[in-house]
Amino acid sequence: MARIGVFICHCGENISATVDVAKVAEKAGKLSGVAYSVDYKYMCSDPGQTLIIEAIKEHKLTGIVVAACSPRMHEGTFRKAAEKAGINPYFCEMANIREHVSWVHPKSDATTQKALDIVRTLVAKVKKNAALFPIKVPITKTALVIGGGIAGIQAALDIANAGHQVIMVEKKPSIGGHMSQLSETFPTLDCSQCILTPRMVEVAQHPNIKLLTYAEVESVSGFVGNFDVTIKMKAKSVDYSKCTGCGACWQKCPSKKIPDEFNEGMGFRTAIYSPFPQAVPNKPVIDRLNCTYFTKGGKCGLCKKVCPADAINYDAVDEFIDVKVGAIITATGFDLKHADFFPEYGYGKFKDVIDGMQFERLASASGPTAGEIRRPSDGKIPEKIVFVACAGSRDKAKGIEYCSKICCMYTAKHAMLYKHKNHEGKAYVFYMDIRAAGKDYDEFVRRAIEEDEVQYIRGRVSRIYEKNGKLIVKGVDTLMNGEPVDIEADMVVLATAVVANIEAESLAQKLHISYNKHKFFAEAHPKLKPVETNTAGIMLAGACQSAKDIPESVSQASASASKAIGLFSSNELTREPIVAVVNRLPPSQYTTCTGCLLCQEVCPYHAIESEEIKDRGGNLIKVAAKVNAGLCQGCGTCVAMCRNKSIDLQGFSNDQMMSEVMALLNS
Amino acid sequence: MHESIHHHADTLKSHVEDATGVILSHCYQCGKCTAGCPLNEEMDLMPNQILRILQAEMPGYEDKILSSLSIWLCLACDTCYSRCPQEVLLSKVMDYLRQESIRQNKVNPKAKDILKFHRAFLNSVKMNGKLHEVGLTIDYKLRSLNLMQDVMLAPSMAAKGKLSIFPHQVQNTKEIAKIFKKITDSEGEKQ
Amino acid sequence: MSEQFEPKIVAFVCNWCTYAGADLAGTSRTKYATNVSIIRFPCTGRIDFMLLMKAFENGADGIIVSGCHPNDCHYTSGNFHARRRWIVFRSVLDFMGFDTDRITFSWVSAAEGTKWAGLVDETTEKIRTKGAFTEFKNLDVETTNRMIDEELAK
Amino acid sequence: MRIGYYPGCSLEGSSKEYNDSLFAVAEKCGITLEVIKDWSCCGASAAHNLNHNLALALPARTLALAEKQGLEEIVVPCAACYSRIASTKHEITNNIAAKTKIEGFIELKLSANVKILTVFGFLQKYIFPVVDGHIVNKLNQKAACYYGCLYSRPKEIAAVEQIENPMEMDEVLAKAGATPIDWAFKTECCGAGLSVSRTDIVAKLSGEIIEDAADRGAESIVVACPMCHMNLDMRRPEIKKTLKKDINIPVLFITQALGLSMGIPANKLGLNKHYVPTDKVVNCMVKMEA
Repeated sequence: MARIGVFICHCGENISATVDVAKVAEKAGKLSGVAYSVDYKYMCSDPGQTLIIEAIKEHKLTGIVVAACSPRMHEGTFRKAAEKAGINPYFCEMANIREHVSWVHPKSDATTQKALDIVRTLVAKVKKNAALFPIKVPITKTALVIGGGIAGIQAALDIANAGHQVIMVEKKPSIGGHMSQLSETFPTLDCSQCILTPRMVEVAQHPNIKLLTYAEVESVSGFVGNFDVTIKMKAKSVDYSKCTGCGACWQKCPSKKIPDEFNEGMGFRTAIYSPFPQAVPNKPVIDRLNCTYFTKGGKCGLCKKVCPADAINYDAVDEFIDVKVGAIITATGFDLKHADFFPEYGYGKFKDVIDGMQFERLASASGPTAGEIRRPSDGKIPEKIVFVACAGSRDKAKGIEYCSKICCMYTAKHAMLYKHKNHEGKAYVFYMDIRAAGKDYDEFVRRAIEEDEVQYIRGRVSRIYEKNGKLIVKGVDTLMNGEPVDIEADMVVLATAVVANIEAESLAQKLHISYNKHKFFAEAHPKLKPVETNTAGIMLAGACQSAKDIPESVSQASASASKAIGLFSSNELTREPIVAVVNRLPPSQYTTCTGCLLCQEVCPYHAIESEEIKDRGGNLIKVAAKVNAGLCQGCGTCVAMCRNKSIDLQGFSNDQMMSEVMALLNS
Repeated sequence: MHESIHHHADTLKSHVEDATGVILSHCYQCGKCTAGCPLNEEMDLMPNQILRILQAEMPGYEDKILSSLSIWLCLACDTCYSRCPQEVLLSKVMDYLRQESIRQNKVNPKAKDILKFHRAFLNSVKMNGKLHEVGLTIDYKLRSLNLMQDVMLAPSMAAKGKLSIFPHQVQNTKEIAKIFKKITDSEGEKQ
Repeated sequence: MSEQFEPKIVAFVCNWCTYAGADLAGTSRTKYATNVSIIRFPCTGRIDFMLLMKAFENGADGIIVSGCHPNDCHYTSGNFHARRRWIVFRSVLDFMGFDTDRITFSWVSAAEGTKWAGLVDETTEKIRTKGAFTEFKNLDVETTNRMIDEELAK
Repeated sequence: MRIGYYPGCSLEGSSKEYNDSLFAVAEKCGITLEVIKDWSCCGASAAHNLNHNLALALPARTLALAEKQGLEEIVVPCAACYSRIASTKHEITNNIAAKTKIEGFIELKLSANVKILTVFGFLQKYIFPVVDGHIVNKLNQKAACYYGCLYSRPKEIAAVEQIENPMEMDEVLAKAGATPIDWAFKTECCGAGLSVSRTDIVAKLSGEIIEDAADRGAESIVVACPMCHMNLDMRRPEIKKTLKKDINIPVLFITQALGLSMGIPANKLGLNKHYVPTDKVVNCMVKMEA
């Protein structure tokens, strides 16, 4: 028999001013199952809590209802008190008679009656409560970092330095990402590779980091603390245990005219290649689509002949490895919108209309022009150069409404770098707004304008066409009453939009994480959970979430690393037991579940699996649903969906909810 | 009449939006329309300025648009619209502004010839159901008093068989005139 | 006090948006009618619509179902499931001749205290105009048996 | 398959040669075009400048007549007519209120499902499959295909696939053996309807077009629009004054160019009606080897 205690709080006068608390306490005491009822000035105060604890002990209460403020405020407080008194904390419920009653209604009988109704409702509920115990889930203290750009590198190093294991998966032959392609970085103009390469080396040498390059995530299952990941190791055709990275193979490779991805197509590489001199690992792979040995059926084979370490293995195949990890950090970065996107700007048609990343390579000392800014068509140094900001960004007609965020800054940097290298040259920037809100950012843009005399023109370019070796840029100066501005430029740099990595969508589906319509991964909360995803244990770092510059990517990477480290700080994961369960009737393997698995379809967390129930002889009795308590977040959608009430939600069970409805309406 | 509470009762902006369905706040003043306009050098108000004035709804500025030459120079080539990042259908706005400019009798003096040509054109269509180029030319010359313009072309055009002195007509010219009349009547205005 | 009809209205709300929105109405001291009492669910997705029927059977005159706005669900998609079920449920009710106007389906976010207060007042007023809901109550087992008996006795 | 035909006013007057050459080409390929009975003017730029309802009603009448005649497809060789008719169809299809209103004005019922073909659309669909046997000459020269505004804009009714760099006419010229050039003014505006009222503007805009074609070595400019033709061909004296140089590239209609390659006599194609002499085009032809 239930013995419920009801504790009515005055909350100073917050409640008692409009609710007749004494009357509520008196009437509550007469409710069936209520063994004790009292009102008190401040229930949440120390004496108030002591009052509750003492009453539980003295009156041998089996459950309590505290009628006070919102449970969102003090549910934790009173559950702890209940626990202290020796009963299961989930036998404590709160009746919200402050936010939902005393503060919103005037002093009246109706107000007091409503308070009493709510108390009665919660008394009915608590009578149906069951003891619940926090769920413990073991944690594999290894993190998987997907993507080896600056965000992935930062996250991996932070986690590894905290003493946990990290597996880093990078799709390309080397880590480094976009940052390794950059010339200098804003707003300090320090050399990108100079600051990045030590970090890359650190990753490769870190005892806690296992680096898997030329590899991709194939599939992911499991849940927070317990993910099972299959990784595809693409065939490198080079045995890294033997290869010394001496470079004999790529020097001798006869296929020398393959457009070089690292230089954004402005240079060439060989078929066996390491993407750039500072690559980590600095060992080559064979690009089988362009290698004569693979395209012409075994002809060539030169690299194998010249390799002093006998490391070339043409017979290598893709391998799949399975790993167990506790947390996943997604750091897959971004792409730039490429050619064919801008017919009116001749992007992809005119050689000297390039994008921002191509300009980075031109300006980079390690680039195809050794840092001299020369135009791709004829190698001349441009005398007039036009930069077009918002090329595709903030362009609804082209399907990209958002601001790419980094372009304002890198365009100012580009114009500045150009001016530093060509003092006599003219640099123009067409812009719509200058968005330079970072630390020292606006100062940087002002420097480009004031000191380096970059000509900023506010207006969008309508069209670019080529004539007599010049690019005619038809723009406008909206700050001069819309004066048309036509510039005969030698080179045009388009700050093309930052878009999601082309493989983002397929990865998101493997990870069961959400993404927006532009395929950027979705954070769990735009403000308060900016690095988590809605799948527990999977975090986001860098531009895979939205366009970001380096400092932001690094901060977010460290933030997500700290989430992983936090998770790894205990051996078990403790979770609120508000989870769904499928009933099991005696004998224990039986259930009313018919295995329709409608619940599986509606579960937002993929927390429901199907289970084969067998008898002792191993014969299949039936298939039923089974909830993975590690994944279940307790929304209860499955419960409402279930056709025969075989699945229920702890803490908000069918029985509890039904009792609440009945009690509320039947005084 | 505008009953919607979302509209300012009586500004040119709301009239334009109601009549054309173009939402003027979509324009964020990047100026791409002006940059690509083939007539930007001839215009007294740039396309983006016209949109800005409409957006601003400042009393007194609307007349600037209605009495501008620009609205008459616009060729409706739609270069602006085809490149507009916000897909503002400016040519439709221009159509409306021209018609409003006539209604309010604010046509720019420099645009009178353009308007006369359009009127002469429609007149020819109204009379014949089809355009009669010779008739149009005579009509336009009488309206504009540009009597000598293109005089040198006429004999050669005739020689090349490009001019027909007598108009081609639809079988029932009254039918076309009736369409004109119905439309004019429905709009409650006299041309 | 005038003898105006005071309807009983039950609100089925989610914990994360509407319950918090109602809390905000409280902390903002926004006044509204006393006729609505809240039952807290983790998510609108949890709301079994048979509970609504149970509420009507037990004397509710009106019902509010409210949760997070579309796309704002704490559990990502529970509210979408609720909405889909509601659409089907409503058409079934409608087909059976049930006055579906007695159920208000709404979205109230944690920031919309004022909206919550407005929703309560509007719903109360609407249900007050409609009057007490008796049709359904008359269908309880006792009454039904009595009605059958009476019919047979004729 | 019956193919309807809407010539438009210009093709009966100042651009008669366009009409004649189109019929000559079609005839040679054994294809007949059925003129829409009692068609009327599309309203051109004047109507949409002055009266929105009129701008819809005039083309709508033509569409309704075509339907009445049982035509499912009509060829509209004039770019301006194409633009007016296609945008009317677009508006009527997407705006029921406008449709009802316009039906009232023209007193005809309208379903607006007639398919509208441009001249190059017609050539590609009906002439290309049968033309190969008829092509006897190679138009051995560089040709600049000029599309102007009305085929490429607005995007809702664009008759070309790539609005900034259309290729449909280039394909026709390649068929005729010419070398279509890549140039910058394919879709720039020629000045269109300001031809008479603001000849100065037309001279400037058309002048830029001709100059760019000439600079890139074009030996002829090929158009599919009577208005473009008039501005580029007939306005040459004014253009000469504006550019301060005399560029004598002839301007051909697309059907004339194709007609020449099919061995149709120049006069039958109306090449004698042009202001800028077209002898160079006629003379550059070489017989195809059998």
